[in-house]
Amino acid sequence: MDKTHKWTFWNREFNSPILLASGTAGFGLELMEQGFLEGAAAVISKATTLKPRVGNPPPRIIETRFGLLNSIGLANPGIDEVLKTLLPQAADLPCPLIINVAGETVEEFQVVIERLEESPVPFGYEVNVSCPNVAAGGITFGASPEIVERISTLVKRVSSRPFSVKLTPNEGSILESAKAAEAGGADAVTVCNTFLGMKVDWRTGKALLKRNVGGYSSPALLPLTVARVFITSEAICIPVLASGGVNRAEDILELLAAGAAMVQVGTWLMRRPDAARELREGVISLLKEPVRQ
Amino acid sequence: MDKTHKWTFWNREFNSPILLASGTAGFGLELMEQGFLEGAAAVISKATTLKPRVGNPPPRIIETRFGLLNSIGLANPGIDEVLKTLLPQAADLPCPLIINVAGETVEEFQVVIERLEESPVPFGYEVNVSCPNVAAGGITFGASPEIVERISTLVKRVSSRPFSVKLTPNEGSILESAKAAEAGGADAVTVCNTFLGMKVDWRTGKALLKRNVGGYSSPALLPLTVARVFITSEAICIPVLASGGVNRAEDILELLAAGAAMVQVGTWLMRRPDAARELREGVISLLKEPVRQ
Amino acid sequence: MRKAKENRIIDSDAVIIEKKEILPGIHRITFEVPLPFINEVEPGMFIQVEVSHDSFPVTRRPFTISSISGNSIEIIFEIVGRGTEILSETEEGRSLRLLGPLGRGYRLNPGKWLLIGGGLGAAGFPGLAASIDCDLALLGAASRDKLLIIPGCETITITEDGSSGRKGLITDLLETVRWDSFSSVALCGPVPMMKAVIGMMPLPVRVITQVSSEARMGCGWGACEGCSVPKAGGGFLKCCSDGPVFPADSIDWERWEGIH
Amino acid sequence: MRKAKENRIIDSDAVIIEKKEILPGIHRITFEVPLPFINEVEPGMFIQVEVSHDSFPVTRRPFTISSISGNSIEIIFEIVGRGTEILSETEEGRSLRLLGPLGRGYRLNPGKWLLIGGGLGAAGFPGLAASIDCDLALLGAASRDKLLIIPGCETITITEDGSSGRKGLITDLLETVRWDSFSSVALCGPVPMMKAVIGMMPLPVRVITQVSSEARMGCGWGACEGCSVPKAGGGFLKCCSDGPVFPADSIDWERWEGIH
Ligand SMILES: Cc1cc2nc3c(=O)[nH]c(=O)nc-3n(C[C@H](O)[C@H](O)[C@H](O)COP(=O)(O)OP(=O)(O)OC[C@H]3O[C@@H](n4cnc5c(N)ncnc54)[C@H](O)[C@@H]3O)c2cc1C
Ligand SMILES: Cc1cc2nc3c(=O)[nH]c(=O)nc-3n(C[C@H](O)[C@H](O)[C@H](O)COP(=O)(O)OP(=O)(O)OC[C@H]3O[C@@H](n4cnc5c(N)ncnc54)[C@H](O)[C@@H]3O)c2cc1C
Ligand SMILES: Cc1cc2nc3c(=O)[nH]c(=O)nc-3n(C[C@H](O)[C@H](O)[C@H](O)COP(=O)(O)O)c2cc1C
Ligand SMILES: Cc1cc2nc3c(=O)[nH]c(=O)nc-3n(C[C@H](O)[C@H](O)[C@H](O)COP(=O)(O)O)c2cc1C
Ligand code: FES
Ligand code: FES
Repeated sequence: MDKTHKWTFWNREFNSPILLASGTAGFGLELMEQGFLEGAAAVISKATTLKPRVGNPPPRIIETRFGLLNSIGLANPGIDEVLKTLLPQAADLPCPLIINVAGETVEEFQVVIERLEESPVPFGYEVNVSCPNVAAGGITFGASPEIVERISTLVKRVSSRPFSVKLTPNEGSILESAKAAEAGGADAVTVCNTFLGMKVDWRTGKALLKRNVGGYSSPALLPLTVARVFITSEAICIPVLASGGVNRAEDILELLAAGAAMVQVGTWLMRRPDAARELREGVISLLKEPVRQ
Repeated sequence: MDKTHKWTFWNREFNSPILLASGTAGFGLELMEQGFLEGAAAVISKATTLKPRVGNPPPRIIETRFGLLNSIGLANPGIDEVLKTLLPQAADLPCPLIINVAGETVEEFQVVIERLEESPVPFGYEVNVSCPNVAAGGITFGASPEIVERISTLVKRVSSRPFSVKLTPNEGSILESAKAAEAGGADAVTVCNTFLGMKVDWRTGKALLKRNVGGYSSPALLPLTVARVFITSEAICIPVLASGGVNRAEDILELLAAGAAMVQVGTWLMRRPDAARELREGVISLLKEPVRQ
Repeated sequence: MRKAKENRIIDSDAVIIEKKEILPGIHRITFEVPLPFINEVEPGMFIQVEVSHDSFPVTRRPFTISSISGNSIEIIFEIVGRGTEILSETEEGRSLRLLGPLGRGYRLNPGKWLLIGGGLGAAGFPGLAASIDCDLALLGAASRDKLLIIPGCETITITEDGSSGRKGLITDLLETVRWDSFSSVALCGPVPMMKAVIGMMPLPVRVITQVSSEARMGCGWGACEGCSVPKAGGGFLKCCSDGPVFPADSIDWERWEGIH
Repeated sequence: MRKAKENRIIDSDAVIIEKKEILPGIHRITFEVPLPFINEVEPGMFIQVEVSHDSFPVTRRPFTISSISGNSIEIIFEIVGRGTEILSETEEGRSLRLLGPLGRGYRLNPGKWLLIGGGLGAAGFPGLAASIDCDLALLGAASRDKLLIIPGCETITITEDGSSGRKGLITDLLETVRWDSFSSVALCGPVPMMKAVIGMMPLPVRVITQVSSEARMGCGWGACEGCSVPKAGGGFLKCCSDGPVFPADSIDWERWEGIH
């Protein structure tokens, strides 16, 4: 760990190891306006897709006993609107913006990133392969190393900027997918995303989410992220961006020790909009602590 | 849900939906001696392998903030000793015993079950395909539907008793593996097992477990089990035995509502040796409650 | 944080200066808040209360700002689950983190107002009534135990068990309402109740009706897309930053199921 | 639950009748327990305490039964983490669930005993000393603040900072020990300390030495294989049901790292 409290990522030096995770920070605009971006190395945007998506029917957020289920459905205004309205506003952000990209077909990722190249704003991209591959019967892209490699290759071809491939913990092998992303030319992998989860009301027998299953996040999942960050970072040379379960400064240091280059904070940001500042301060002060026996 | 408070599984009727999960109840002997098996429909034994296994170097249990990591390493005395000493003692159990079987090769499962057929004691088997396939470079058997089907077919061939295939949530597709187990002739699937987890001491950079990663269990993982039970039980006709995250009567009812035939309790049994009695009572009293608006 | 450039949102620890069970199971908490906070509050806005000092429950809980004074705000809430239970047990003198004020409140149009509230839907009415010309409030509840009081506003009540006012549902009160005597209507309550009320309104009244909505929330400040309310014409509104108060005709009443 | 057929294990709520910080950071808790429980206790056995009424921490925490009276048992513990912290904060009059008595205690051989304890390793010695002919106790600790008292047993102390007895490590006391005057030795403390002590013992003394071991525990009653202590000749012993007290020569001292 860098004793000078600098973290280098994609050739840039940051005074914080914290990235704000996709889907929990919008495009950073709301946080910027309230001065809540202090302490964040970069913001990762809500998923951007080719066409606008209204998202899933409510409820979209269900709190469980020890975590959160979400079923947002990648709601976003689509690439045209993102380019026209959101990115120009995001030019004022006090930190870089990474655009998270999703698609329903392998080609959609490439097309969206080609379009994003029109804007000077993005610092890089995060390619979310945890979504269902509509062309292949709904199987998650990320479940197949071949498809992960193919998407990485296609994105690499059109992107002048670095990109991370955001892997899924739910299907396939995260290790093989990480290697495939690297082989395809990815500049990082994000490990990982929400876990498939569900809540059923036993009295009615009904699922609380309309689509039955959703993405589950919880501070209790941290050990799952640590394991996956460790396994992937041992096997590949590109940086690993950790995502999942962080709500304390210690969690960030643990993920960095496990092999992460940078650490994302998602769910906890919804609880604490100034999480980046608070957690960064915690990290720095822990690093300054005299070594205990 | 059966209003008479009976649960039928493998042609037997039980007055409880609770199974004691493999690895947390030994062979049921210690619990029997203390009268702690009341409320359990059946006990699932610690993994049994062909040769004795001393297990992994300590520490084998690490408690994390919101869960438990284990690295037992399938420690067991091997099939000879199980047949000679443990099963004869287990003949006195007040409930049926299901023998959990693990192997390092596809054939080992078959051989161990062939041997178990010598004993009159087992009610059935649980085939743990979450362990690494030594012959195939350590990839988990359960990651490949082909191998799951092959193991199921081999076991079916020698087994006069019903068996469940215990799937892994860590690699591959649990849905495809469940279908493969059914295709191979399995009489149930267990969904699922511990999740790959890890804890690192950030001050030293070292993993707390000698093998770095271990199996993570936590009440916070319940929604992950609910989702996987729902997905698999929708797709197959054989019963699904739920395992993961149960520590309340409500959790059992939720898993039954999600599609489970029976529900296992593991980690919580280590906390509460009389968990079966307590949880069964909780289930019955919730079922008796007048329906609320 | 939607209208952030105009509207400053504050996240700070606020001391509970009073906590009172005003009706069985219904509590009122008065928080001391800084002046800049007070200056930003408009009737209908809400706060996100961090009910836990712990990891769980993970998200905050949203509550309408019920009334405002020089240095404090009040919320009125019913215990319905874990978060509200923890909140009801937090002692006077302790502080909790509040994020707010959040969302868009009522357009405070001039002219006479009619308030229609079901149960705790009326929680925001005291603050609203203090800022408008409130001519009449119609309040319905299961029983008198669940009926809030709207100071300074003539109120007609109806209860399901007849323990206060007529016995019946709020819709039973609407038959005799002289709609044309009001220039604004505020409506808040459970979605099935609001649907019934909207169904009975003459069309021109819908246009002058503002609805205070609820949705399960993640962030509360517009970032997570969690708090959807179906929008007339398709798509969704964000309860937290497009609302929670909406013109009645901007909502797709057909698709809206509310919270259950 | 190993010797269950002889030994009844009880899981019941036990009232804390006294809680005292006997040394800085070191607490003693006295639990009221039923007679059948008392009847089963032997020196060196332990209990699994359910420190949480909640889901976390998930497992119980093991503590040696430090002493026994007519209707109560005592534990003495140091705050080292979350579980012991919760325990130290639990108030007198509250009850906690205890599982026990667990494990195999000391073989209470006749003849003179030497007790060698490092830090809280001596926690089990009061109960042991009451059941044997205790001739001498050698106790080492970081400072006098961490030194326990063994009633009714002549005690020589040594501390790292010299605040009680000589300044040094327990091994410094061993040089002058007349090993042949004892027919049993009890040893308990951190593994590195115990390794050093074992290393200085004449071989015949090792054979009469019983070691009280520690391991991270899951169940505490022999079912989970979590609590391994390396066994002389290969494989592992279960701390909870084969031990926690072992003959010194049944342990593979080479492979044993203890808890860190
Ligand atoms: C803008 C807004 C303003 C609100 N103002 C008030 C108020 O002034 N007084 C008041 O009593 N309540 C108000 N609510 C509802 C209040 O937020 C919920 O009752 C509370 O979040 C439930 O938390 P819980 O942990 O106790 O319940 P949980 O245990 O989480 O759930 C119990 C039940 O509460 C309901 N619920 C859960 N989350 C929400 C939510 N985000 N919004 C509404 N209902 C929910 C569901 O029916 C659920 O089944 C408001 C909600 C919103 C969105
Ligand atoms: C048979 C037995 C008898 C014991 N008797 C006593 C006693 O009489 N007095 C006393 O103070 N302590 C005793 N211990 C140790 C005591 O159990 C631990 O200190 C306690 O479990 C730590 O819990 P925690 O939640 O505070 O620590 P955690 O937060 O879980 O961990 C903090 C540190 O405590 C240590 N630790 C964790 N788990 C264990 C464990 N199961 N056993 C030993 N150390 C552990 C580790 O070094 C860890 O890093 C005994 C342990 C065993 C196995
Ligand atoms: C409400 C919500 C919305 C999310 N939306 C997206 C998304 O659009 N794209 C994406 O790649 N990940 C999305 N995620 C996943 C998060 O970015 C993050 O990877 C995950 O929540 C785990 O991290 P956490 O535990 O810090 O929340 C979303 C998560 C939540 C809770
Ligand atoms: C200490 C421990 C040992 C285990 N050993 C085995 C085993 O030998 N074979 C097996 O199939 N599963 C084993 N498991 C997994 C459990 O049977 C169970 O599937 C898992 O812990 C999830 O359920 P839970 O949340 O109720 O613990 C073990 C789990 C624990 C905690
Ligand atoms: S609650 Fe997050 S956008 Fe409204
Ligand atoms: S702690 Fe489970 S076997 Fe010893």
